Amino acid sequence: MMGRDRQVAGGIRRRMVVAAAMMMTAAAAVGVLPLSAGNAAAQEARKGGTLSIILQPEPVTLTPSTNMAQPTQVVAGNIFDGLVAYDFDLKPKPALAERWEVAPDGLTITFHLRSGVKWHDGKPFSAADVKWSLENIWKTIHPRNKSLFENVTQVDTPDDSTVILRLSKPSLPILSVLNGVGAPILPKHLYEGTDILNNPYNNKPVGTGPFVFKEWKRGEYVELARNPDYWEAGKPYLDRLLFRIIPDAAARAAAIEKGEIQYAPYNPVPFRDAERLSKLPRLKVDTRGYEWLSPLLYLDFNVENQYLKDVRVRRAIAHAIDRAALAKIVWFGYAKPAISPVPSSLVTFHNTKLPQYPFDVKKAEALLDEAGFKRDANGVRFTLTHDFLPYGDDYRRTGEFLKQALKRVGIEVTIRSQDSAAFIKRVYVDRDFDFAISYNNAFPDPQIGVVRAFWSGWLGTGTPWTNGSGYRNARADALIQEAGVEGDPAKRIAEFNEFQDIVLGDVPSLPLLELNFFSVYSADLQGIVEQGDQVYSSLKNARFVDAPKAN
Amino acid sequence: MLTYLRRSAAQLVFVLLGIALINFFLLHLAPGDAAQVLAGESGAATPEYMEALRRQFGLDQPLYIQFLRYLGNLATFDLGYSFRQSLPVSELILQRLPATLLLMGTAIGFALVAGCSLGFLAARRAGKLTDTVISIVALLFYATPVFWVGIMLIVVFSVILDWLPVGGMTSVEANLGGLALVGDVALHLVLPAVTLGLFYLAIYARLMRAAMLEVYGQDFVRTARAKGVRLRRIAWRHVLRNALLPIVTTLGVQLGSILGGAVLVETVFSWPGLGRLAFSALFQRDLNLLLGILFCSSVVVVLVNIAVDLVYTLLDPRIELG
Amino acid sequence: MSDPVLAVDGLSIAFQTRRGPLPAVRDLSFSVGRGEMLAIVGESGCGKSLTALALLGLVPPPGRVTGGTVRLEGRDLLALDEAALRHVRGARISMIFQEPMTALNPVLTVGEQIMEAILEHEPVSRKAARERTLALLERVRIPDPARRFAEYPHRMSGGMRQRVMIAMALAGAPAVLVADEPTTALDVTIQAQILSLIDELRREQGTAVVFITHDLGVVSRYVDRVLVMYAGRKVEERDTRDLFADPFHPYTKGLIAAQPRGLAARPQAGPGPAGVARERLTEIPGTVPALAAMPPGCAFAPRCPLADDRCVRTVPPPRPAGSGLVACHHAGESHAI
Amino acid sequence: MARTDTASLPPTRTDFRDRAVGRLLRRPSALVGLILLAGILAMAAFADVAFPGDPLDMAGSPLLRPGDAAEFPLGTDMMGRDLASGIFHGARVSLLIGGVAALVSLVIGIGIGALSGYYGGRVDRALMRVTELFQTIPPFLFTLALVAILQPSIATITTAIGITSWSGLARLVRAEVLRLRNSELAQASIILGASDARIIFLHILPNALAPVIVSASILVATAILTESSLSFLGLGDPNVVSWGGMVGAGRETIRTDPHVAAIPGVAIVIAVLALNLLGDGLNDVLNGKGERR
Repeated sequence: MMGRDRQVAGGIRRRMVVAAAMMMTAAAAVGVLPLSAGNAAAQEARKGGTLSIILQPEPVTLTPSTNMAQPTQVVAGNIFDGLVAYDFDLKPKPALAERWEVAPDGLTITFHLRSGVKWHDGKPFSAADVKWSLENIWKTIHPRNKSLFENVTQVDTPDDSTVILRLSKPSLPILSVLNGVGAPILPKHLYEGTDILNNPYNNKPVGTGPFVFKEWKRGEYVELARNPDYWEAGKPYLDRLLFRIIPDAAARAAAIEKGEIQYAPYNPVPFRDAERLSKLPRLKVDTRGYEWLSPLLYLDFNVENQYLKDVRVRRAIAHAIDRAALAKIVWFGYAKPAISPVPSSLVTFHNTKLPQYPFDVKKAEALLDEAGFKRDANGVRFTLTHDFLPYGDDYRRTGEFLKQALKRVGIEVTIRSQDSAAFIKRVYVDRDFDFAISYNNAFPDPQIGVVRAFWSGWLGTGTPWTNGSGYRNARADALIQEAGVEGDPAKRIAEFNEFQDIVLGDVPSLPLLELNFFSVYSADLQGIVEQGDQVYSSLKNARFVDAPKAN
Repeated sequence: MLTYLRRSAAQLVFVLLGIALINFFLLHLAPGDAAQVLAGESGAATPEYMEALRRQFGLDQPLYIQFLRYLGNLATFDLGYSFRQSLPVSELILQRLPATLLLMGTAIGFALVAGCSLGFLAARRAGKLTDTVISIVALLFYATPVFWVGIMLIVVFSVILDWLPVGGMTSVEANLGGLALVGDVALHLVLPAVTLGLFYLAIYARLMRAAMLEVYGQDFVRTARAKGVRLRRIAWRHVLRNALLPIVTTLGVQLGSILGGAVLVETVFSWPGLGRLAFSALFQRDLNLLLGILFCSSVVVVLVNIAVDLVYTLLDPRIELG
Repeated sequence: MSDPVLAVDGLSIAFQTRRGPLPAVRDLSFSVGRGEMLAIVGESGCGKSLTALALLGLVPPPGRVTGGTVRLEGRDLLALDEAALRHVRGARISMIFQEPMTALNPVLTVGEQIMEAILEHEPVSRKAARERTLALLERVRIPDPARRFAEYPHRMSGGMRQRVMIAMALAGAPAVLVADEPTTALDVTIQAQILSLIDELRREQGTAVVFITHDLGVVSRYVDRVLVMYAGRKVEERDTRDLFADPFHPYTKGLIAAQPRGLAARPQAGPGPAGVARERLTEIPGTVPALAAMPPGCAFAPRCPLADDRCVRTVPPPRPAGSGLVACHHAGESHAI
Repeated sequence: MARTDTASLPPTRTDFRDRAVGRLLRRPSALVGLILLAGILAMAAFADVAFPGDPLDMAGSPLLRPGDAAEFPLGTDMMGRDLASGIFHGARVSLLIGGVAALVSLVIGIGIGALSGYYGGRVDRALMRVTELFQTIPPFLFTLALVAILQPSIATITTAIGITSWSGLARLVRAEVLRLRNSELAQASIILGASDARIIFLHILPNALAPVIVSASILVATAILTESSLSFLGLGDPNVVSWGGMVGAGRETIRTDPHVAAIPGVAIVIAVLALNLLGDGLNDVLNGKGERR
């Protein structure tokens, strides 16, 4: 069985070596020294080859300007470079920007761009592209960045390789979103004066990244090819990236297992299968590369609900949930209990001295009794309807877990199932729900992904993933506003600490788990996970390791 | 013939109107719209962004205007634009249609040939072991959920035996062309077509057996025997042809259901067909696309039914189109 | 009578049931000579059609021949296997059925169906078979045979279809033709035409005909001999003239009395398909006993005005009487009635 | 129709006088179907006795295999729920979904078929057009759309399956009614001035019952299958245990712990099989096909 697999893999690899050789012959014309196939095989890591990657679900568009959905970003990260990239500690490192300076008052940010970078269509990349993108995308239609960049009053480009942002008030989180998908830079020459939402290049993107868009066959695959003119010499290693769309989880597991797929980010298979695949010597399961996202699973209480408006009831529910068991049983250990809305991966902002709700059924019952909701003859205090995020069975099972947990303290839960359109409308638009599971990416700064769940300014706008609970707290609102324009990092930390203390005391929204996404990839790949925003970044460092073989 | 065609055309128009009406309003009853889905998937959104989306999708118009506009487009054979996918609906459908037709055609072909053969065999050996085995196997295929069969086939034939690919339609990474590509697609086609076909195989086998036995009981079979025709020839020439008639009728009726089954099979096997496209369009509230697909599938169903009627007249001289 | 072409001896047929065999035809013997026409007459359920099918080895399950011989030109058909039997059917003995609509395959042209009867038995070319088929169609007086050859059965009238059936039966020039109620489903005028066609063909070709019918009147003009069956047994077998002139068995008498016009072949007796409504003999009270409830003695006893103790207890054996046989304890006295 | 006397003579008349039930019980396949179905019904009836308590309760450690623990004879699923308890309680829900969906179908199908066949003419044409429409839209896709729009719950799933699966039945009933409307009995009632409803309900429908009963058994079976397919696509009701839902929940562990999906899958296969065997038997008996061998 194993032997057979190896042979098949060998067959594919032989084809890839031939393809690589042809590619290099072509590359010779543009000045790259061709290596013979024999020499390449002798190297430990070699150039060339096609990497098949799982893409799930099928993206809506391939340009990250308006769509923050995961599949779009996973592909786009290979096509578009950001000004910076983020290491595992979420510190920015140079990409299109070689250097940058933030003025001490936080009101000026200067980027020094790499020179000689070209768009995939051959046109030179310049500061004008950055300026145009900031003004027309980051500040306007980008779903997440608008508030971060709204204080940028002016963008100066003294020369082609310098961009200066001038702000009316400081906005420190800007430095946390400057990668290729957080602040995408689009080619001005292809977008200027067009309807950005409907620009045809949204689906055949032109970037500066290590891979060039070749084809998107809907329902089947997206194909990218090596960018021979990439600014980082010698990279990327791979000739081709094939993002294959495989909707069924069992089929994805089978494809990975068989070696038809060599890289699969973003929880491609059920946890139980991940456990199984991780034991295969040919495969690796890795939870690194998602640090930039910091996903948090939480429970939104509708604070207008007749029972849930009582903070004691919300606290009781918090005590009734065994988050460690939830992480273990439902999430198979690919999660850890969350104690704050600011995930622990945001080391600077995460506060450990906060009100806590340890698993304590007695305390929960006592709180409910105290709130006046006694058990009736059937042992039921009251009934709630639960809406789970319709993003798959893990969320459904989380709902089922909550149902059973709350039953133990006398709260009867009916689970309501619906698709995502209905869920969003119910929770964020109609607010016709009792309590719901949801998840948000926190990103490196609470300003980006955390505060939106608590700021009352979002109420009434019907915007997804914002303040679902209907929470209003003047002090919390004020802290959010202040931290947004605070130029002093230490002060910001203090403000966020107070914010965490308030919202965790009121628990309009209960942090449940910090999720660990995982990727599965073939053991003969190197350089697959190199940085903290890897899944949204490029595979320029990825390469096959050649196990020397007789054929 | 002319009246027949005219009637078919009238039927087609009625069916299409009905589908447009039912689906348009039904789908508008659905909570949430495409802008919300898109915003939801984005992981973040601003009210301004959502407003822009709605304007772009035409969702800011009153419902009846949206409907009239849609009908108007249809009249000019314009299926509209999928804002979500940023492509014209007709282009999206045309991209996927060949895959679906290939899958459905192969599955039906397989089901027909194998099902009728098994039914034929069972009827000729009625009451014997062969018949019992065939009948039981057919019932089992019939009773087993399609998706379950699909997953099991993948596990056995792709993962364990490693004979066939797990899913998809081509080995994209291999860059095949010409005859090699045809062979490659054929390899990818085997499992999904068999999975989809097995259920219908069971139906046809059962139907064929019953029809054959029914025909065997008819007077003209006795006549044929009385004139000394060989049993084998009776089976092939006299019984088979008459027994095919109900099969052909069923085929026409079931076509719609096969497309429904394709949703499951295409999902399990990552087959890039219309069924899956319709499924995702439904959840993404991509109404233009969903309507377009339902439309096209209805057109296909009606067209195939016309073809079935024509085949019927060939098989049964008693029937005349009119 | 010279050597009979078809000799049936002691034929017994039973239905196999869970509770054991139920005899439907018992100990039936008769023979037909070359060019002779024998009518087997009886009410519905008396076993006559079953007998007809048995002559070709076509008794349908759960029926089964349980005894006796059927000798066609000296060969016992019941001893032949299916393959050998097939060569006899349609070649040496053939059959026409009551319902010409359902007896023809609706999806094949009549020409094909007749040709099949030739091609299945003789190594002739399709062309030759076609020519012979056209001749046969001409023979059974189907106008414009070349056009009719390519016609489907549903385009033809009942009489025309029955002619096709006859042509098909004659294709192999058989020694014996079994006609199972061939005219029952037809209009009276057509009935007469078909009857005289059969009569004419047997005279020309010397084919022996076994004519099954429930309607004595229909056949009286054409047949040479009549065999009356009741509840699976032969009750009387006589030359036609004798039988009509002087029926011995009370059942035969009842049958003859049931004819609207007595002896003669019925003239035009009104429109519409005859037969069905008349199948039950209203002149004789009661009905044929069920197979499972067959009385131990004479099966006719429960309906017979002459029945006595003996009739109820023992089955009357057939004995010679006039030009044939009769099976009745009271056959001698019957004249007295 | 006139027949040769052999055709009318066979044993039906003399031998098998027994009622349909007796004949049904004598066919091995129908008998097996009946026994299986009775077993499933018994499981549904005694679920509370055999497995008191909530089948959704996370009673044991997750993913026990059958035989791992005595108190969980069939093992547990990902959430530690008792599979045996699920199978028993699920029998209720699955049969309920199957039965009610079939009932909805029957009501619509018989209604439309009867009206269409009885009144003919314009009513017939209009109703048949609607029927054609429902036959043209892929039924499963339609069911999916309805469930997605109405949001999955046991009630919406059942209704949606019922609404989308009546078209074949309507055609069948229409054909029967057409045939029976011209029967002597119905014609006599018309002459006697009986109301349409009376004629339809008293004289026509009872005589069209045989094929309807047969279709009903198949409809129940198909509904159970459809529910499992919906669950597979994630459109099940999470508040109740149904076999389809259990298969759906087990599909994630189909490679590692196949029993979680296989056990309810087998239950579905058995139920569908039983209903089909029964339907086949009923078909033969009610259509007077007698013993065919």
